[in-house]
Amino acid sequence: MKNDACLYWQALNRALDAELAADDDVIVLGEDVGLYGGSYRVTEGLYARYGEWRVRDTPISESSFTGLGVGAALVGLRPVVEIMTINFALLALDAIINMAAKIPFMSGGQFPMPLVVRMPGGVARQLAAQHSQRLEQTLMNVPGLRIAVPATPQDAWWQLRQAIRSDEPIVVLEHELLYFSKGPLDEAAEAPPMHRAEVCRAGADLTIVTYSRMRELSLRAAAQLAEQGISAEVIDLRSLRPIDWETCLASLRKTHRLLVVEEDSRFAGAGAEVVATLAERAFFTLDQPPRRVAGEELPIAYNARLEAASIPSAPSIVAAAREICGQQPPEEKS
Amino acid sequence: MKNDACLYWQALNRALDAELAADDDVIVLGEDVGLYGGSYRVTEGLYARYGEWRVRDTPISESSFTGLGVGAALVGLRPVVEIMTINFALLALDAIINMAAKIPFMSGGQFPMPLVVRMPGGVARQLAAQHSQRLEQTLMNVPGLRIAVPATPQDAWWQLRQAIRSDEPIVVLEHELLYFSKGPLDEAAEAPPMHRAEVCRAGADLTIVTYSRMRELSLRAAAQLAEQGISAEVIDLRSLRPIDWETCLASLRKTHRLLVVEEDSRFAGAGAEVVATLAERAFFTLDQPPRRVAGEELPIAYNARLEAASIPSAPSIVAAAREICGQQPPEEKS
Amino acid sequence: MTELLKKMLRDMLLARAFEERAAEEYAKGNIGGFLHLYPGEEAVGVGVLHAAEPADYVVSTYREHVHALARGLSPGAVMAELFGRKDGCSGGMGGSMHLFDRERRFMGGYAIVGETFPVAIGIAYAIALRELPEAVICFFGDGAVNQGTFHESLNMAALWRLPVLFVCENNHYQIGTEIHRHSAVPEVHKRACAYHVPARRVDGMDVLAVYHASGEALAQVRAGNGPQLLEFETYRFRGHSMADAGHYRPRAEVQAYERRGDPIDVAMAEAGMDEAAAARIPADHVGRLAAQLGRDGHLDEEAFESMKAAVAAEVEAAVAFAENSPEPAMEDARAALDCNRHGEVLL
Amino acid sequence: MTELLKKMLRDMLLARAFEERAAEEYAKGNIGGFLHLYPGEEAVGVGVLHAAEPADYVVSTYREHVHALARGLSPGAVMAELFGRKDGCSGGMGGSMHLFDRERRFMGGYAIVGETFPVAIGIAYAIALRELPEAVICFFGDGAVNQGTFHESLNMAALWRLPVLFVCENNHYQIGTEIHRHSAVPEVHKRACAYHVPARRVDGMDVLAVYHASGEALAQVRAGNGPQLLEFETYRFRGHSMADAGHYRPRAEVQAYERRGDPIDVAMAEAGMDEAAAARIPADHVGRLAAQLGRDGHLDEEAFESMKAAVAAEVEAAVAFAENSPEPAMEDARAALDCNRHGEVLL
Ligand SMILES: Cc1ncc(C[n+]2csc(CCOP(=O)(O)OP(=O)(O)O)c2C)c(N)n1
Ligand SMILES: Cc1ncc(C[n+]2csc(CCOP(=O)(O)OP(=O)(O)O)c2C)c(N)n1
Ligand SMILES: [Mg+2]
Ligand SMILES: [Mg+2]
Repeated sequence: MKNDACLYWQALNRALDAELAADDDVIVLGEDVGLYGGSYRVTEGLYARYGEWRVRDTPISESSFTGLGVGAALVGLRPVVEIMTINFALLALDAIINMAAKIPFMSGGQFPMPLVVRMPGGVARQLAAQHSQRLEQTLMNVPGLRIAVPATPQDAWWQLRQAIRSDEPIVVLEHELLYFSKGPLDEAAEAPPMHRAEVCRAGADLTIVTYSRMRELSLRAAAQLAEQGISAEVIDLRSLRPIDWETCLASLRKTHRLLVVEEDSRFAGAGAEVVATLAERAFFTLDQPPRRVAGEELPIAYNARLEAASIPSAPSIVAAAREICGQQPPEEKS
Repeated sequence: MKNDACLYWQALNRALDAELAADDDVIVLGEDVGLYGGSYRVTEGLYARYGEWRVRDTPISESSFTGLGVGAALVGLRPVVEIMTINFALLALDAIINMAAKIPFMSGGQFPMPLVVRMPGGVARQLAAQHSQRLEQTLMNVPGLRIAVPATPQDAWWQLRQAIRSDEPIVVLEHELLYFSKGPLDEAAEAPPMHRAEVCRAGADLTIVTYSRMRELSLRAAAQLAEQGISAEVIDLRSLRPIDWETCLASLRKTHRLLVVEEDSRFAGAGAEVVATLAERAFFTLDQPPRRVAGEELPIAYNARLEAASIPSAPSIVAAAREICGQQPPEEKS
Repeated sequence: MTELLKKMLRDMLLARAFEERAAEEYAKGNIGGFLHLYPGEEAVGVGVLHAAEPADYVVSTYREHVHALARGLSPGAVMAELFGRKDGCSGGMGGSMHLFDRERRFMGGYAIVGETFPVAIGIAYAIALRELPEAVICFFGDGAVNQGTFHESLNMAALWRLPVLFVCENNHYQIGTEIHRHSAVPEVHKRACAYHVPARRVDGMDVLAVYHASGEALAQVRAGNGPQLLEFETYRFRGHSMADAGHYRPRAEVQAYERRGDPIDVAMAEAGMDEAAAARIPADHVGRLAAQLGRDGHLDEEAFESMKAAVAAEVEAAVAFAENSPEPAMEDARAALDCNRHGEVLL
Repeated sequence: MTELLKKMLRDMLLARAFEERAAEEYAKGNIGGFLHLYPGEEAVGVGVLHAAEPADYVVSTYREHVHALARGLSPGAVMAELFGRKDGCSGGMGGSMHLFDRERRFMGGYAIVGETFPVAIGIAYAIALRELPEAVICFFGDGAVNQGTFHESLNMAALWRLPVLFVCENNHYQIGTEIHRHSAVPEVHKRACAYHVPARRVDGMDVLAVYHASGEALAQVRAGNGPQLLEFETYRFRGHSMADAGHYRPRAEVQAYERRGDPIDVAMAEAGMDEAAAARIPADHVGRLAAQLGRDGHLDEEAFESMKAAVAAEVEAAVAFAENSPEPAMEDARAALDCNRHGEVLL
């Protein structure tokens, strides 16, 4: 198994399998996670292996089956709830925000909440406005939740296993376009702390802070920038609550320039917090105004070109980076 | 009626009354808005005046009666949905985010959406974690929505009427502790644009940007700061989407210092967007790092002292302002 | 009646041809996103919507192409929407799951299961308030019944006697989950007892039965007698969407539905095509047609062939229309978002 | 049985005294937030929870003080929680609406109407998976029935035969909205037909009837025969919460319920206090007690008086305990939030 190349969905599948095998209290539930094997194959094979009580197909009742996970976690099960896509999480937010995140606190610290809520999300392929939700900022503002955003098979493997083993409620945001991306997987490697950001490319001229699918695009942009003589450091946050500020600050002390790349709409998106805290804490370190490359202030259109134009691309990241580094006059108006 | 002093809830009540009288398409619905007269009296008297079809008491079905408002708006009614408190809006977010905000867009611009969703919220008096929700950042990230946050009777009167007359979906966030606050109301005064921020106190040394109930606390803090020789300008945003950046930027060009005061938790709260955009756009104007005074990273405890300690107070605003102005060494760690 | 039957048969043939073509265009990459097709269920949409008046409203799901066509949207406008083009019925913004046509009171396809219920009761609330003799037709699947909004909305509809016809397309599956595995009471119409909503089950493979049941129910609804629910038993011949091969369905089950009859065959039998003529029609997607035909023959072979040809030409033209329609631009997207701002300049 | 009856009568007296005292302390400002009291409904909570085993779980609402007391939480721990103190059963973090006690399997008061359903089926899922002979008791009001989670959760409970006893406290009001104005089918137990969940209506003012019905239902539930629903008809004598004067209720209606009998009177009659003794007991909050008493007299005047005195002393002690308990500090709040971090240091 060591250093297998593997797909992102397979890494998640192996993580679930490993935890289901290791602990009888782990259960998986959601729409079509069982017999059908999961809409993105993540739960493939598990129903046959563990049976319907541990891998449970649910009706279309997001609010209640997520709440079911909360109730089960209160008595020590370790439910992994799959919300088929994050778009349906709007129906389940009471269970996540008002129950899972608050019960341990409201009870004065009496109850465990070993709940994991997994959800595929992001802008994928022409799924249109109702199916292109990005809700990270909604969850980020909730004390009591932790949010993992794995971008590689290796991180998917580590972070999902860590999440299942934690007694705190953890949301795992997976990106629909990453499921069939490939990367190395070393199952035996020692896991970094779940919330440690990763410097996935070292650089000296500017710091690109990003997460999830935008890691890939940012790395692509950094490669192009290198050809143009700009050395970009790329940081994959891997966790959106908490955020590993130290890794970001250390990078800014080298580069003095900050570019945040996020897929959601800029206004009050996840990047707002990144820019705000780093502007507060690295104000005198920064040479240039911080900047965001983000989604447009539009719902996502079905039309493929408009969809693509509504989210960041490697060229838009490159352009913003060049401007920050003074290679082109700023033209943004916002 | 001119320049009556009036309570915040009364201003809202008069606004509803005026619009119900002016337009037969306006309806009001929600739990106990009718016979009972509204839990905060905002709909008092309307049921008797307009009858049950225009002022409709609903079952406890937030998801569906908010969605009912969406459907009714599609065919030209102008529903004002009251969600008894914002805490229950977690059950209605699909209707607000995935329906109201997106249908006009998804339909290619065919349908009106003259929907108003009013909700009381914020930290009030020992209502505990599940009833002390602040969801502004969740709604701010939704293109297609507008958000009004009136802080005075006059603004409540103007903004609610403007919202009802608009064909766009508008969320009106009211603060539970403001309902019984008093202020002048001039019903005949010309209304400012709904989204214009208000400079509610002029000053030269720092700019305090705030909204809703924190306006009152910020003004109190500004008065105390004045006694200590610090001249604070206070801006009440009045709208959280869009935000009136010009008013903020103009102020920063005078003061060169920014303090954002918000009631929600700091991490990824509404203030993150304010700090981020102003750091981007006024980077070279600022003399000092921007700063937030915000709620603690905790659910709200029932205990009264902990509750009070979890949100900003006039003294905590004063302390932060003094630090920014160099009157005390910064001690924040975050 | 004969004319109506012919019209319904024609619409079902169009529906089938449109959907099969959409599948081809999807395979070619001209259509993206999720694509949920309707073959097997044509009798429901066509039967219900022929019983509807122009003043009635229709609220639909993501499996709604045929609802839109039966409601009178042009195949070109629907195909162009699937292609994401500017002349699509939603300007290319909505796609397959979000067809809208305000003029025809086609109030949208909704992609979040369960949304159709509150939208429908909202429109119905407006009708009731205005005291109009109109109805709202609300489509949903067997899986949607387990969403909270079903329950909440039926309660409000019944409580306030709102003019809604709730139409369940019970194709026995919620994607890969069979109805006995998602519903404690798999007879959907029985759920309505919890709200005193009159409800019954009807054969959804028989377009005439669908038509009559809908007509009766809609008359009651428009008369102000409150909501009704109809459960149409049907079956989808394809997978849930283009991404689904449908392996979870036992072969024997699929065969049983095939034996029961393709709804188009049933419609043709009802239209009274004679056996000899029927026998000469090639057994293409229309299936085991010949065996089912009999009786006196209001529709002869020639007429049927020309009907098929017309339908094929219509689909062809729809594709050509879609191909020739321009792509929407970013300004179109912004205009769609801001369509209700009426020139107001925000900050 | 006599001992049980006395115990239930005592718990009802305690419940009444506790709640009336809570109202006083609220008026004095020692209790804040929303305060929802239980007078009038005591027979339900006390009857149901005396039928429960220690291994059963209880999931409750914001009107749950008496559920907590009947479950065995000490009046001191509950009162201290209402005072927001450190020795409160939720450490002062939860308050009146969020009482928790893990040891007694009191799984919380939930303040968002409808949350109790999914929490209950989740616990029941764990019981079923582990094949334990335990049940979950899920309390909810008549208004909660219209929340989507009721429907979603009953379906799942029935589908998977989960061990839940759904207990409706039908006091006929959702704050100011009477049941006929919020529910198309006001007989709550009839809603269960949509999920084939066995259900019936029981007089919720009669503690013995409540006890027997609950005992029978719980035995079925624990035996693995799936969920059951009981609707207890009851009435709250006070407003919805301390903020509500209850003006929306017609005087005649309130009187009718008073005539039907205070549940405490009924319990005393059942406990067999004799008429003469009863007549000498002052008509305080216990109401028209004397008239209802008769029969043979297992409980005499003296015993009753000492029961009342004991209960009053218990409430007094609870208040003293609460007053003497310290306020929690900010570190306590952080510790509560991080109780499941187990020393892991985040960034
Ligand atoms: C709230 C929500 N949950 C899940 C989905 C994913 N999903 C799309 S269609 C579908 C099955 C719906 O089944 P049914 O209602 O029977 O309609 P059918 O597709 O059979 O016509 C599911 C689970 C969704 N779109 N919305
Ligand atoms: C989702 C939600 N909506 C609204 C409220 C406000 N609210 C609190 S109690 C209540 C009435 C509940 O009535 P019922 O279920 O009959 O219980 P009762 O209070 O009568 O015991 C309402 C509307 C809430 N807490 N949660
Ligand atoms: Mg189906
Ligand atoms: Mg009630």
